[in-house]
Amino acid sequence: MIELDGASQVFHVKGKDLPAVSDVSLSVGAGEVLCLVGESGSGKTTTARLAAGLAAPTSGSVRYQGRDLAEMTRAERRAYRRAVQYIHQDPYASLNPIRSVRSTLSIPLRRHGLARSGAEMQQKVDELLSTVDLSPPESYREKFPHQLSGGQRQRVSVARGLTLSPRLLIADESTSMLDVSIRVSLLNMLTKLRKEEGVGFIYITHDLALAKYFAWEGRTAVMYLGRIVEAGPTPQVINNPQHPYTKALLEAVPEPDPELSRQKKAGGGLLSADIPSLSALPSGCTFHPRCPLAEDRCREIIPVLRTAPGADAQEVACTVVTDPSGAPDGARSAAQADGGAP
Amino acid sequence: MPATTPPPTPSTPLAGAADAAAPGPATPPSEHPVLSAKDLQVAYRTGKDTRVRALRGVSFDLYPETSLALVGESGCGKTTLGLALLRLLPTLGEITGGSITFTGEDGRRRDVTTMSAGQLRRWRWSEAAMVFQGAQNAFNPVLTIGQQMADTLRDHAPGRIGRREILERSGEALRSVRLEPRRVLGSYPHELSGGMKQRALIATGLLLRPRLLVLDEPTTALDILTQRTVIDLLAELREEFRFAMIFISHDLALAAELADRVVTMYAGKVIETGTTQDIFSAPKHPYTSKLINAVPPVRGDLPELASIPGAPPSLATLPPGCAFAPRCELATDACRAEEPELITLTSRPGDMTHAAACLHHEQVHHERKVIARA
Amino acid sequence: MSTDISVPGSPGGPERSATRDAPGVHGDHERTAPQGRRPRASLRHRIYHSFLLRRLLRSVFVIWVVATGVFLMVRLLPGNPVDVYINQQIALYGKSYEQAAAEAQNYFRFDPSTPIWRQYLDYLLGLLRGDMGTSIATPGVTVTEKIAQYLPWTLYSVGLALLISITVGLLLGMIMAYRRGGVIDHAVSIIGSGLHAIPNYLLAILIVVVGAVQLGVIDYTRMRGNVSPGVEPELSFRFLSDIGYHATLPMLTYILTTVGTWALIMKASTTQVLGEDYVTVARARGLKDARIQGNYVGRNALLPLIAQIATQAGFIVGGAIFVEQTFSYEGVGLLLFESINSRDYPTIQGVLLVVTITVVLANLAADLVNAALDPRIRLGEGGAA
Amino acid sequence: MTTTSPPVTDPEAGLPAPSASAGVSPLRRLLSELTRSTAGFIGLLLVLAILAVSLIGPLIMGTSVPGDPARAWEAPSSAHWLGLEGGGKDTLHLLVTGGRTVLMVGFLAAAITTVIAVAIGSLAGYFGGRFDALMLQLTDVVMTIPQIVLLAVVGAFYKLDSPTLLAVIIGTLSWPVLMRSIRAQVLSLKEREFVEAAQLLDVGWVRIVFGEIVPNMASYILINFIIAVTNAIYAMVGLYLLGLAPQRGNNWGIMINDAWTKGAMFNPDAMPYIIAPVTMIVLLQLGLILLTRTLEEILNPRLRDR
Amino acid sequence: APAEPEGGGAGGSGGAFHGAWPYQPAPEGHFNYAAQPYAGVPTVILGDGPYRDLLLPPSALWLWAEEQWEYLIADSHELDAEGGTLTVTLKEGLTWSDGSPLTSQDYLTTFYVQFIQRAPSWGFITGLEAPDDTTVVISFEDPPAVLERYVLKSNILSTAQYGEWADRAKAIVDAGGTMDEGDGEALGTEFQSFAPESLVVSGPYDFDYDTITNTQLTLVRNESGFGADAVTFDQVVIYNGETTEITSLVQSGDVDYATHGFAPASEDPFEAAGYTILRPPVYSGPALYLNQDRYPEFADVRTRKAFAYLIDRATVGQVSLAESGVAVENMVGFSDNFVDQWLTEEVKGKIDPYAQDEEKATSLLEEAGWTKSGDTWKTPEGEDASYEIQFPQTYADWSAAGKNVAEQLTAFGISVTARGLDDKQAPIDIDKGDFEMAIQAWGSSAHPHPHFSFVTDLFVHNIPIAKNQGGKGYGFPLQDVETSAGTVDLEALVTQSGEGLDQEEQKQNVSTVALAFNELLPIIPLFERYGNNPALEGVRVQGFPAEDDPILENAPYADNFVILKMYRGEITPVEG
Ligand SMILES: Nc1ncnc2c1ncn2[C@@H]1O[C@H](COP(=O)(O)OP(=O)(O)OP(=O)(O)O)[C@@H](O)[C@H]1O
Ligand SMILES: Nc1ncnc2c1ncn2[C@@H]1O[C@H](COP(=O)(O)OP(=O)(O)OP(=O)(O)O)[C@@H](O)[C@H]1O
Ligand SMILES: [Mg+2]
Ligand SMILES: [Mg+2]
Repeated sequence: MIELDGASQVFHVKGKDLPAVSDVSLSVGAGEVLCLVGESGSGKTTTARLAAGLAAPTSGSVRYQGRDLAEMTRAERRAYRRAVQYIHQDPYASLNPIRSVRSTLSIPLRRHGLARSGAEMQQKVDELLSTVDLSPPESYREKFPHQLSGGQRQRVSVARGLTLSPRLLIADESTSMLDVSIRVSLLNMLTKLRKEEGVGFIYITHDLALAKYFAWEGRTAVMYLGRIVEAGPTPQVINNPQHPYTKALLEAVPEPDPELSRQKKAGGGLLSADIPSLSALPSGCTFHPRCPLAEDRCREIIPVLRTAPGADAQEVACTVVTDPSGAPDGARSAAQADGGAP
Repeated sequence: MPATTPPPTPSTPLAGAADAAAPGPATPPSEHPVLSAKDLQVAYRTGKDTRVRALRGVSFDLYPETSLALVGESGCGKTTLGLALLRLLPTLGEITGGSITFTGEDGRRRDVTTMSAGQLRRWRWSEAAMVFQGAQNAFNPVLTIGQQMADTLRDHAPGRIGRREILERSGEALRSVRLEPRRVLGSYPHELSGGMKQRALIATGLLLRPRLLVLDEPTTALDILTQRTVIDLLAELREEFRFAMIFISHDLALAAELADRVVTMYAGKVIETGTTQDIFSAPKHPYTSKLINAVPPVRGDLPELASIPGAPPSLATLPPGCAFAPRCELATDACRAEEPELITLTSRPGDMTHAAACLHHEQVHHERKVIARA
Repeated sequence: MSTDISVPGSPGGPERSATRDAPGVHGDHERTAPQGRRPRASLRHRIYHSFLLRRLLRSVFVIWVVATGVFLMVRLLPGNPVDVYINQQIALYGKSYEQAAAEAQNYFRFDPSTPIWRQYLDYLLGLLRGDMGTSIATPGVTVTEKIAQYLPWTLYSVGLALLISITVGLLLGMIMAYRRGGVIDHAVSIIGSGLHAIPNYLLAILIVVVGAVQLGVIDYTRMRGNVSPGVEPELSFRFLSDIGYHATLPMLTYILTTVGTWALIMKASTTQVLGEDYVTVARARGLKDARIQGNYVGRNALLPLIAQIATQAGFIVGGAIFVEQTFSYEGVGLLLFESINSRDYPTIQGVLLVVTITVVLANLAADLVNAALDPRIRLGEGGAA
Repeated sequence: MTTTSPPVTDPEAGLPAPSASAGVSPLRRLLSELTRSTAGFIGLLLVLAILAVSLIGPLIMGTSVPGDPARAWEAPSSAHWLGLEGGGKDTLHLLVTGGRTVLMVGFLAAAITTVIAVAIGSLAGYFGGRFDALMLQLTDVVMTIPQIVLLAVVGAFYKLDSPTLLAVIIGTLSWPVLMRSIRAQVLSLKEREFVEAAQLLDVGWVRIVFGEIVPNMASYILINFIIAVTNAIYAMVGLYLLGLAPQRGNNWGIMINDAWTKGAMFNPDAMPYIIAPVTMIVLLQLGLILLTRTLEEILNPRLRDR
Repeated sequence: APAEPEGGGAGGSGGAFHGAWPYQPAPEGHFNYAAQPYAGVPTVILGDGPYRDLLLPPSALWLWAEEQWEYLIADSHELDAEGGTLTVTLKEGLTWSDGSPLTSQDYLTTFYVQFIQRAPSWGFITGLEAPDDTTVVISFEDPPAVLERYVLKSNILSTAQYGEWADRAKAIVDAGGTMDEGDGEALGTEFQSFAPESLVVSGPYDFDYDTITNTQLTLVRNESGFGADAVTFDQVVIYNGETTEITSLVQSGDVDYATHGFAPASEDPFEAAGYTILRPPVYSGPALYLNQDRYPEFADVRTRKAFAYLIDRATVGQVSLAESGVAVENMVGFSDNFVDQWLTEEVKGKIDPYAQDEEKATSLLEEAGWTKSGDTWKTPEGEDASYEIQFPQTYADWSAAGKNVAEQLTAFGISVTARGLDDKQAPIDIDKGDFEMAIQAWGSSAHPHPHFSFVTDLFVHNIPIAKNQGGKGYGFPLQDVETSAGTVDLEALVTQSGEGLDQEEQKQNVSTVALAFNELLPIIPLFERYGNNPALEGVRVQGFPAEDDPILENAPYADNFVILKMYRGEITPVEG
């Protein structure tokens, strides 16, 4: 349904180029879920914004149902607009404090002519509210955001996203500001939407545990400094991470089990806690300064996504992993290693 | 995880701190608790004569060199408790009852609630330090980190304290949290990243080598990798500096990693307390159990997660009886009639007792339904 | 998470969001923590200096625009000063028109036939040399001389009044914030609002009507003017106390009408800072009260006020036109009023320009002080927010 | 602005708006809060009273004030509570009829200022770019010339034929300050995610700016409107006082000017003629200021005591 | 605390006289007294007021009631109309404050400097001579009636100070040059910027230069000056300020005498504070000007007459100046005070006093084609009558008059709105014809001759002079004027009325113009202003003239009676 093909986004700040997203390709179909993970600053939001059409890529393309966004006609663009919606992180900022729930929901309905009469409007609003588990609708319709809890607000946000019956919802850390228990109910509600209504999802988080839970049936892509460094079906990525960065992320997740967390102490950590600045990217593999596996060649070779030797369904961008033989000019030779099993 | 090639950790303890007597072997738990809260009550004034009872009788003991995690949903009073312990409540908040007893290195016991302003001032930070929830704004934006550390040292020094000594001691503290003193000391807060600020704040907390460190959600605002760095650091520092620690978090997973002991709070009350092992493997309060069930694990099988129905009660209009009753499947009329007290389940020495405030604790069987195998 | 990561794409698309300005001053995001930083001192130096330079250039630009504006405005004003002069001569001395007109020619050396760009060029060149032309109302006296005579009095009275008012106001404000709901808080709030409600010129009138005429407690007649007759300008107690005495009424007016406002602003600002985390942390760190009140609360509470102080300076200089008039205090306000009435165009031009420069300088000073006190500003202009 | 918000579910924490009972219209709520604060109540009363006197008074007493010059400067009496002025006119009558212009100019000028400031400020803030930069430069310049000074010069040289014109000039000269703060507010509001949400819902920029963003500043605009009224009245009365504004008709500013130039203050019988209009203006200003202060306290939770 | 002002308060043995006059201190103000009082460099300190006569006494002052000169530094003068000379003889032994003697040479200096200043006297002077130290002979051509006044009232300057200027002027005069070209123009320009820091005086007082501030200055005795033995005050303190400021000083009893135009409201409190109000005539006042060029209905004499009947002049005067605003009675274009002197009983009999009469006004208007519908009048063109009246805002009395006229006309049904203008701008607008109705001056307070009143009335803001501003003023044509006495050329008549030295002939012309004025009312005089000079008798000063003292007829700005009485030694410090 939505496809990013070699999409890049370069910001210019104070005369410096910041390649926030470089050469990202991904796609999501109806009812599918793609999870983007990565630490802060890795370009997840920027990628999501490209997909949502909130920004145009500086190179590469974004396609909706096969049509490049840049070439769309007005009508197509309208259709696309309605099909892709975004749910923000902050439940306090994402609702207009001066609008009641009803007014928040009815504005897009009216604007797009989806409800003609007042009664129809009422009915639509109530439907939406029940869809997001805000029932009975009467007790929420007239509320203002400040009268709702964070979880409730986030549900209203989702309901607003649903007003135009979208095909794809992009949830950018939409649950990270919520309490654990509320987070779960919201995730469950979104899953229900996906299963029952066939809504596709791009779900963004830096918590792999959440990715695992929400996108178990979908795919997960790990981003680092604007590039996807590993992608594959979620169970594989979580249970059998290939890229050292993915491993580090996994290690970082605290385990709600004292026994597990005590055992976990082993395993490779990162060499440095801080992500490099986008304006001064390391040469070669941008991860090499922090990588426990880094070899000399990593300084020179920019790795590309390849099928991982040990896991067919996963793609990974790491020369050391995809080309363990260690040919100095590995990027080329890595191509030959295609399909090669360990 | 700690970096594989960490900068050299100081091999010597911080010099010069007043109470820097050689860190002896772990004090046996039989000693006096560092901190002992008894029936602590805190209320916030919300109107001319309306109050919110944010803490409704909280008691616990904290023994030297142990760590305790305070967990619970947002608004249950964790921060309030942390602030009350250091008597840092905002003007509208007030300790309305109970006592907080602090035992110093020398064995002197003092009631924090009755200390004078001057005593409090000297006591704070030198004996009990706190790392705040909003670490991002914990530093004065117009002073460098170095200046702020120096302020702390100066105001706690018995006499004048030299520039060299200040530099040395703050440098050491920063190195202990893996920050490069030369860079950080002269930086303004806005020039540091969130993780660096958090670490600098922890370093500041360690400056005077307090016996007690209270950390209020020290990692909530941090990126996952940074959070990991901080957590690992804390574990190390605890070994090195041997402070007692109260770790406040809504993230149970973090509690599981860092604490010897967990205290679950709900609506201003302690509803369960026990060792980390107790709480995570066999919680005896339905609330704790549900809370754990809402946390997705990253390893192993994929369990089904369930949320707790309903929302926490408003402290202004608490129902009689168990505050959790309206959200609890086990609730009976008895629960709704009277608020249950903590029931000791497993008695252990010191403060390692497992207790839960639930009439139906026997019926709580913690198990996670697996929906997908790893 | 800092909200500055999410840049709303406006309908304009990527172009604008891509060129979005520097991170907010509070950016605690990784990107403001560069890895390979240059040695601190030199970096700071550079940024600071370019900030200074940029700020100076902006001031010069504003002054140039105002100078040009003033030039054009005066040129476009109705009522030709030459006509006025001629008319006066005829009316006062019964001269013939020809006589008067010829005389006017002598006076004004003002040739309306010179092309306007030429006049403008001469004017700008003159300004650069500090030459603002010659007064029409008082031929032979240059505008510079006039302003040199009047401006110091305004700077002195307004400046000192502002200083007193700000000092007292800020102190009161801090006390109010610390003792919210206390007697001082209530009293200053009520009195401050009351005084703030009185426009300064009406307060001046009230002082004269009530204080001088009705109650007779103020010797208004003796207090008029800038100095008493026979008092030489010198650095003596006699002189200083005398000019102090004469400036009392205008200063009283300025102070009374502003001090309450300062107190209230400072109270609000302090109250806000008192709620900041770093103040709680400072208390938790067991810092001494004096240090917290000064370096932690006071300094941060003051920062947002500095720009307002500069703005106020401009406002009071504007108000001087009324107040000086009422008390016959011979400052630029009075000069301006008189020049307006006598259509003394060059002087009006000069006064407008000088007043503007004063305000520009006040703003400049405020910005520099702000930059000195607030390290966050040096990162880049924080915008107008 | 960096807000490191913790996970929150507490519906009461960090609220942007007062948490009064639901369902009541915001205006009624505002009124009830206003009347609950003493200062606000007094302010409201003062403003309403002066409005009533100035708008209804003339209807009862008539707008033209007859005078008997032979009885100039008569002392206050039971027939003429505030005595007579130099033309033998009833001072009280003049006072009652003299408010209209002041109020009209004040409110009209403030309205002009506010409309310009909000329109330009929100558009400049929302769209940024060249227009924004230009407007910033412009305000930079305009703000450095003290408004009163500029007004005095402009007022003296152009025939400010009518109070309306005066209001227009005051209004068009004083928008920059407000425009800047509106712009700043819009800059921060537009970063809020609900704006992006509205963009995603494709509701059009007009609705986004004037339907989503601007209403969020309603209270701020209201407060600034009232402040603009006080400023306009300050400027206007000042100009009247200096004799630089049209001296036709009758209003408090003209009365004060007249009283001052005629030396009314030295005549005990004439005292009401100067004190009365001064009092009216001061009370009006006081009322407006109390109103803004209270509104600020009610509407801006930051100022509320923590 | 204030430094004790050195001028005020205590006073020496001879006490101090406290007067008031607006001036500008240095650097704006200066002491270039050249060509006073008939021309001059503006902003000369005290130069435009009566106090200058204490510093640089003129030859004589005019007694308006007695119609004769009272000599100061002159001993006598003689006008030889046949020979075309005016001879002034000086008193003996006069000296300047720099020690040099005051001689006829100084007269020459003075008049040559007047040439630089284009003083009107040079329209007639053809030669200047100083046969000996005390005699000056001035030759002239076609002298106006007032040449004598020009000469005798000139403040004489010291050659030591102005000699060089005079020499340069003389060179131009001798070469037949003018001030409008070449050397003359250069000299004029140079002279404007001549701002000496002090003045060489010949009178009884000199400035105390060190104590001049923006609020007051002090004149101290010049022992060697003329009249030094006659004047009795050791000091004359002059407070600086316009009416508003001086009002407060009078109120507080700080001023003994002031000539400002005080608001009527101030009079009661002044009297309460112990002042007597002296009311010398000012011989002029405000008149209603109608733009006859723009509005045909105003060009119709019937309309103007109707207005004259309509307006209650007494009320206008009362409102504006209380007792000091006296309704004009004769409506002849000059002061009622001159009427007896200049018009015969017969002529007076022909004067229409325009006593207020609404009926007459109504019928005149209707005759002129005005119609009344309901309460409002329509112009002959059938439009609703609605005008604007402009007046100089800064003159309290005139603006009061303007507002009152507007009210009266509006009450009558002709809507008039009042508009205050800058006092410098108002006359220009009139000259340019840029007005509807206006309040401007009638009469002249500087010269007692009706000629000057007529000039103000008929020339200044009318076609002859307004043309210089490119307009027609109020647009009343002066040639071929139809009167009941036949067609006359008013412009010529007015000019002739001031020419020659034959009073009888002048009276003839004056009568003709006066009657024409009365009949045609080119402008409508409203009231005559009398001074309301507060005088504080018996506190510091005694000897102010009594109410019936004829000297009170002296115009206070021209031949001030207080100055005269100081020279006479009649106004003295209070004893004790
Ligand atoms: N409008 C912008 N202008 C300049 N730089 C930007 C802009 N938006 C994002 N960036 C930079 O691009 C990089 C990627 O940002 P992005 O917001 O996509 O990261 P993220 O993975 O979503 O991080 P987080 O987890 O913190 O939300 C960051 O370094 C950020 O500073
Ligand atoms: N200043 C205050 N005035 C009134 N009530 C307050 C104040 N501060 C906190 N409260 C209330 O006290 C209760 C406990 O708040 P507290 O901040 O201690 O919770 P918490 O457990 O730390 O929550 P979180 O996880 O969100 O930090 C909440 O209901 C809150 O609304
Ligand atoms: Mg993001
Ligand atoms: Mg908390």
